[in-house]
Amino acid sequence: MATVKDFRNDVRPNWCPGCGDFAVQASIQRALAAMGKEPHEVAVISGIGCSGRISGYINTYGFHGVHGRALPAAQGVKLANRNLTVIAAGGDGDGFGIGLNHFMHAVRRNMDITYIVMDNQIYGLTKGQHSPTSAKGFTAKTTPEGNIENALVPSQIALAAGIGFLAQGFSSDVNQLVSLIQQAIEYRGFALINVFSPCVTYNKINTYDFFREHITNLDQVEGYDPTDRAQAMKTVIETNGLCTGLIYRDDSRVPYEDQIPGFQQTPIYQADLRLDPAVFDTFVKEFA
Amino acid sequence: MATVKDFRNDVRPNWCPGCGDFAVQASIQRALAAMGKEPHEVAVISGIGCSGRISGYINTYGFHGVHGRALPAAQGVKLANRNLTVIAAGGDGDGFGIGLNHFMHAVRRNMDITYIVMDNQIYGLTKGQHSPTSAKGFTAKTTPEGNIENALVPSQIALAAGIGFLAQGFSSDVNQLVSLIQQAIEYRGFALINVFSPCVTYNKINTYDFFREHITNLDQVEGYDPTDRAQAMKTVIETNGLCTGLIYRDDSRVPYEDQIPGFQQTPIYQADLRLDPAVFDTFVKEFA
Amino acid sequence: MLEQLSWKVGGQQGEGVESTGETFAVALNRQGYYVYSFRHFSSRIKGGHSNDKVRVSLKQYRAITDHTDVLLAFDQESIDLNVKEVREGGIVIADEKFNPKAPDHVRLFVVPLTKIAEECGSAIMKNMVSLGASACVLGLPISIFAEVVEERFRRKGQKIVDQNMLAIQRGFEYVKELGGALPEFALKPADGTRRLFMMGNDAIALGAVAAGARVMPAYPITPASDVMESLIRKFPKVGGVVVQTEDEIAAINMAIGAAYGGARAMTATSGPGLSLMMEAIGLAGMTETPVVIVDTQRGGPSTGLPTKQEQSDLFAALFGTHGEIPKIVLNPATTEECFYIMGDAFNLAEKYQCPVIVMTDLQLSLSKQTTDPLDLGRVEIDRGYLASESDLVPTPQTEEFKRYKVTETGISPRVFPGTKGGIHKVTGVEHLESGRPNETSPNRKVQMEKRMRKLRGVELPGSVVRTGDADAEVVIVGLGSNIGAIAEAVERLRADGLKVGHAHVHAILPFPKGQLEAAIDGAKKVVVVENNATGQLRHLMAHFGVQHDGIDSLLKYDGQPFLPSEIYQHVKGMF
Amino acid sequence: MLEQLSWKVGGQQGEGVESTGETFAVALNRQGYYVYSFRHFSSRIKGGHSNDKVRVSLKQYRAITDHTDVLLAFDQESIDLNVKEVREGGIVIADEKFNPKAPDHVRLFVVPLTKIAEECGSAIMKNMVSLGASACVLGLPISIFAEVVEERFRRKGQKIVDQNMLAIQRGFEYVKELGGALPEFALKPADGTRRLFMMGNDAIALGAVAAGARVMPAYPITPASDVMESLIRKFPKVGGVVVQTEDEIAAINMAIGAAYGGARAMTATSGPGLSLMMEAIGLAGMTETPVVIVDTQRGGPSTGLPTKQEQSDLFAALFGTHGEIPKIVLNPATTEECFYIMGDAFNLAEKYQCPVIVMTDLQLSLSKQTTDPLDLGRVEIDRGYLASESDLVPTPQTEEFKRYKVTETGISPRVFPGTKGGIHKVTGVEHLESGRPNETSPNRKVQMEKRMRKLRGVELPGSVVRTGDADAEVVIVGLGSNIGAIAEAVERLRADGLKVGHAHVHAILPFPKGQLEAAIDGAKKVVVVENNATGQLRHLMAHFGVQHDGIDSLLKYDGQPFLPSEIYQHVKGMF
Ligand SMILES: Cc1ncc(C[n+]2csc(CCOP(=O)(O)OP(=O)(O)O)c2C)c(N)n1
Ligand SMILES: Cc1ncc(C[n+]2csc(CCOP(=O)(O)OP(=O)(O)O)c2C)c(N)n1
Ligand code: SF4
Ligand code: SF4
Ligand SMILES: [Mg+2]
Ligand SMILES: [Mg+2]
Repeated sequence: MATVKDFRNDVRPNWCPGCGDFAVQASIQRALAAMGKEPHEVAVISGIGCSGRISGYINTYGFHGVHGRALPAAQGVKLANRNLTVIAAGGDGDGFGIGLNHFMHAVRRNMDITYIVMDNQIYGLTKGQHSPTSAKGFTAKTTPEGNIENALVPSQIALAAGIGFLAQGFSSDVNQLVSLIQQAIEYRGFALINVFSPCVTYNKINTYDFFREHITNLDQVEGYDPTDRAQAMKTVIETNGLCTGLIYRDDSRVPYEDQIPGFQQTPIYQADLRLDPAVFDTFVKEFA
Repeated sequence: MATVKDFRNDVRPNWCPGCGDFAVQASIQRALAAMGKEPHEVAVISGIGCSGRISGYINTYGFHGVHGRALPAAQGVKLANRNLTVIAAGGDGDGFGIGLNHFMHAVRRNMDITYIVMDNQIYGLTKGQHSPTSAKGFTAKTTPEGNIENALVPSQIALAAGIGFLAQGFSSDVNQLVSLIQQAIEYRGFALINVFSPCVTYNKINTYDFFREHITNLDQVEGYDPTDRAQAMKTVIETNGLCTGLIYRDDSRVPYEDQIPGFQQTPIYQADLRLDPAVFDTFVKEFA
Repeated sequence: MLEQLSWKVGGQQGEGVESTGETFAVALNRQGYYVYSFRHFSSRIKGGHSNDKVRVSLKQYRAITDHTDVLLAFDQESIDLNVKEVREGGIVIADEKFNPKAPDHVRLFVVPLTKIAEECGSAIMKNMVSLGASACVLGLPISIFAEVVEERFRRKGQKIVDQNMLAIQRGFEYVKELGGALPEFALKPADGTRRLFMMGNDAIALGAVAAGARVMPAYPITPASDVMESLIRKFPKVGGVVVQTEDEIAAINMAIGAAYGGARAMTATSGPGLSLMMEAIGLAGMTETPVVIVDTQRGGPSTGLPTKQEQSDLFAALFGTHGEIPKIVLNPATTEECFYIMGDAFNLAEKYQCPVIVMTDLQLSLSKQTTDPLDLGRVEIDRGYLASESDLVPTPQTEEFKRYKVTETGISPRVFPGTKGGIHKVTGVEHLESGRPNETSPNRKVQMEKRMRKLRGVELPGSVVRTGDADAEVVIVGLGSNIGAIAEAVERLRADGLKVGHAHVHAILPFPKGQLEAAIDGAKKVVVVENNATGQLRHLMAHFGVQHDGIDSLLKYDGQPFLPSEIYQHVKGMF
Repeated sequence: MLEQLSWKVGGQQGEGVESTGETFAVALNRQGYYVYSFRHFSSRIKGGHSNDKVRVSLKQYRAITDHTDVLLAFDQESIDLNVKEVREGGIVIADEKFNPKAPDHVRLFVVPLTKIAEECGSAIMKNMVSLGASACVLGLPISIFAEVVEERFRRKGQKIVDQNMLAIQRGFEYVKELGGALPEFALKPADGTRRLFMMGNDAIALGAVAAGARVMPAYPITPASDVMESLIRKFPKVGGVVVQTEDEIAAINMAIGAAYGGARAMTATSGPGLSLMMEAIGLAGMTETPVVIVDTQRGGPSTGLPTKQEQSDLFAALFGTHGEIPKIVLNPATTEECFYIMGDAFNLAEKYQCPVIVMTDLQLSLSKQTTDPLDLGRVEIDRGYLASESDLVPTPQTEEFKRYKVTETGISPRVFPGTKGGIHKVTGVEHLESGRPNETSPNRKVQMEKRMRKLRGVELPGSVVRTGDADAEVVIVGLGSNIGAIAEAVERLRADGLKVGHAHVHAILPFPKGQLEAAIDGAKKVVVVENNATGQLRHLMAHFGVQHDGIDSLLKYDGQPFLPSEIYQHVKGMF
């Protein structure tokens, strides 16, 4: 059986020392090993950004597409091979800036994919512009006098879009993150884990300390029931999204792939592509 | 002073007889007249779809851009001329399909624009494909065996994105719609009016009767307080978005244009574009 | 007796113009005639003039004519707009209801279409009445409609079927009484051969399923939507899936993901969508992912003329993405070719591991036409260079599979996620053989050259098909659906004793320089016939070094397809 | 004594390489030297080798050299990667900390950079120590750094300023004691003329404000982001606004909206963003909306080489959108031109009412270089054909203003929303003079021809600048930042007695066919020098009918700019 080591390769991540993304990488690796996955059974599909490089740092299949389009690509991979464990990953700019529309619709579509966002409230790779999750007043290269846009709260948006599995993690709490990733992968449907993953180079506001101070860990909230959507919504409004743990989970959903008319259990990539002449004849008859 | 007639032109809309969009057109015209606007003080910026043709049918400035991009264009117009009454308009596919990301970010940005969506739960102009607001199970050209995606509920999304003015109308209730449009235009900030505007040709499910039966009119709900965000959220969840009237309004917001550092009251399009040599010298000094 | 007939039905969009034309066309196709139809419609759902022109002949033509023999008018506007093209002594059949007026050069039959229909059961059957009226004029028995009517209304019960047939009969009889059974309009009988009747989009969808396409994410757009809508109905039978995505960017990226995942994946769109796909097309090129994009061209630029004919996306298809990638662009010209080309497209995409764009134009995509039997046996599936067991890396994998191995041909082995020993990386960033990002200069050169080598010097066989006189003085170069109008013009010119050749281009990338040079070799003059304003194909010839002193353009960019006579006249003037 | 110097500093990204280079360069620029710098960096934030090469001379050069005279190394990797290019007898200054090794052909000065810095107050001042060491070798007084250090650290207090100056001094002295004050490395003194020092992106931003740009929606991307970031700081002083949009599609559509609204509006991006903007560029063309798009080219395709030099978006810029629109593409070559061209870009956009793309390349956008004084007085603002009072329609308006009036030039009057009597419609659908959608063939032809007429036959003056020998045997054609390397090669070739000319292209659309033909007329051979793999400019010449028998390409696509010597050698070999 594969161990954590099998999910490592010899690439040295080009992240800055201290970057929150290291913990995300390690958590994915640990979760996969803990679940007994084999490296070749997993594909990590990522966007562009510092965070987007993650698909190169985990010893599984990896696809590093264009900026903002990790989710469409990941959904395509899932359709071609429904047996594969598909993890989409990227940054807050990638996922909630340029890519937000794909997120909203991926939620509606509900394929069995796990989406991990490394939310550092900044554009890291392009050197420190504000992101959609940057707070009002936040100063960055593109907001020298303070951000005048309101921040987007991913957890609120995700719930409103009708998500079936919603969790948040924090790079400082790897154990929680590993557990959330495992649950998300096990969940049959679209799952978002939004991870507070500090950018130590460009974001001097949303630091590790900031999150330590401001986050409510739902694991420690007595009686929190993640199957109650109204309570979940209330929580992400009251905490302004600053909470970690499993926020919401609905096990009654049926994933998209199980609802496609005539879709087979054999993954498409293994199916015989030749068309049965009898079926072809029925198709052609329409035009005879 | 301009009357409703002044907001009409001699173009015969190419909508099907009975299309809900006629009522939306008439309501905009009535609202503008009622507010004492002059035709040249208004610009209607629309997307592509049956609904998108609306900018051609109202005697004001009109801009009919590309599919899904009415809001970016409208925001550009507003920046160039902050004195203009800017109305963005389009369909559910235009605004919540291809254009949803722009909507989410326009909400965050909060410019003083009124956005009117003619939500018919279908792609009309392309002849009847399902739209993001089509219900689960809905049959359309592209869902012959029933829609397997969950519907997006615009009111829930808008609230989650942090909107400051949210209303919904129905093509059968022109008086309410006129009043909502007036309020939205008067509101200083980004306002959405999502209008249930039946497509009589392709949508045989979400008909006038359907809405008459299923809509809760908040104007008739005793004690409904549109300034209470939590209640608003509860309402759009409980009604599954099927409510009309003013859902939410927050008058404490400051529009984007009022927060831009150094932005002038004189609209840019009227400002002198020549650069003061003294200012130029300070700019150049940085490189000396 | 007529060897061929041009028949047209006109009315308000949404009042049954299309179904009238379709019923007429299908019925005649089933008699063994060759039928070619072209719809004039606009970007709205109901209202506005619309018409459907159907050409019927004993020989195959793939173009409409400039004249009309018989015009069926549901309103006065249809007469006003179309009567000019009705030939001297031609027929106009019009509904009594609107008190029709027609100029003297035509013979007007006023028939109470609506009234008869109402008598038969419902006003909407006026189109059936008009079909009966047409049949009478053309000397056709109304029995030719029986099968089509039966198929169309079966679901609604025998009573409706009978009412419709009655309406046809009554229309027939009414015109007969008016003296409308005109021997000079009688159609020569056809041989009864049953052929197919479909539009290019139908053939593309059929070709795609036959070629093994199983994932098709797409976003609706005219005139591409039928491809998606047709696949939605077929895929459940073969385990495939269509996803109506949120936009075209999602569609192409999802298709790329699916292709990377091992499916044969495609999307279909028109100009605006193609423009939106440009970034991802570059990704497919860089990651060497085979993906097929159908671009059904329509009038541009921007939203342009969404329901009109144009061939103006050539440049965009060839040059639209930033940076440089290998790419293939195919240009089918007929419905049959639409079918077979999908197999080629997927095979080429997987052979060369690059995006393939299949370009049609609105006329080809939407014109329903008689189509030869489609032979599934001719469709081969060749998935290109897939890694064999022995190519795979021993597990546990400590190094990546060399997905971008530098080879002489530039083509590297593929392996799909899920395969043991095949783990590798894929990225749109410049990369090593393993797919790991790498920006060093030497590696960049090697990988760039590897990619570009795949298609260097390649000309796809059959990219140019040369017909007509071998020793032609004038060679007409064309592409796409113009094939029919050009072929017909060439036929007439040669009948005039002129030496004319026709070089039809079926693939523009890799550009068939050698084949085109051979095709125009020796000609005094060359004329490139295109539905666009700037002469894109002609410029491409220059771009890729095809030189000729006497080269000229014949362009049409008013939204209409070429008429054979326009080409005939132009070329005639060149002699 | 040296007339010119090539100096380089290398180390890990994020450890002050850039600021060391910048401090050195600015200090020398202020002495009156011409300075040209080029950064080697990669697409990551911290770590990975990075270097900054600075060329200092008494005469202006706009290219880096192949050799290095003095190399300053913060780690062994910097020596290993760069020492090959250090000339025989050249200098390497390295930190004692990593126990540096260097080959015999260079003179190695091991200086305890970090240790001295720590002694002065902090290890991060090692770059200051290294600057002092450099000054000693080059015979420069350390006082030349005083001003820059003062400006840079003023905010942090006098103590920090003093510590930094001390570090410089200590570095100077240490090397002096090692015997490093080498007369043969002494730089000839400059005349003290104070010029500007900036990169192309700075000049673009300055040019934009000067030209009246007031709305700039954009999305961050390397190497374009500086334009936005620079305007964000400038606009508050002139009432303009930068919006960081959600993506590039929003950026361009917002810019189009603002331009329609009457602002001078622009955006800036690089390849991937340009690809995403294709659909909206078509909208601007169809609606005749003036908008300026800056494309700072980088290595493609796809994400490609985001921090490397390339010129591979030419095709995309010219041909990327579906359908056919008039468009202008400008190609500045120097920082000064980047400044002035923004005025031209807006004037042309408003004169011809079409999108204008200003293309730079990474080398031009990011290389800081000595720049002549920029003359605001030379920047004119001409907003083109705006409707006058009398053109407006009497109110209440019962008919639309003819925004798309058919005129001889094809240019129609503009009016901005908010204007009484100017109400009209704008649409990406084909339209009438009033802007109302209309799909009829005759109108389509008229409007299409009107639009295309605007630029038909136009060649922008100065599109090609021809220098060198009038009777050149070989003419080198280039564009963008290659100007410096080509000019230098030409200088050397002519010094060898060869007849060589240089035709530099400053605008590729409308394509300057006539100017290019004139520029290469009479030459036996033509070589087109481009930073791409397919020879895009060369193909454009063929595309637009510039013919020449002896035309050839010199291509470089490894992510690096051309060196003068590469061009020199190649062209020398052509004789
Ligand atoms: C189409 C496109 N636009 C812009 C870019 C430039 N770009 C690269 S990464 C990035 C944003 C990075 O922010 P985020 O997604 O939050 O990732 P992080 O670096 O913070 O992990 C941008 C704008 C690009 N690569 N492609
Ligand atoms: C980029 C692009 N993709 C697709 C289309 C085709 N198209 C035109 S309108 C439309 C959707 C119409 O639906 P909606 O926005 O709901 O408007 P409605 O017609 O229902 O009012 C589509 C897909 C287009 N014009 N441009
Ligand atoms: S810049 Fe920020 S996000 Fe990027 S690697 Fe460094 S710390 Fe991480
Ligand atoms: S198709 Fe539907 S949305 Fe379009 S005009 Fe007709 S009724 Fe209205
Ligand atoms: Mg980020
Ligand atoms: Mg709709």
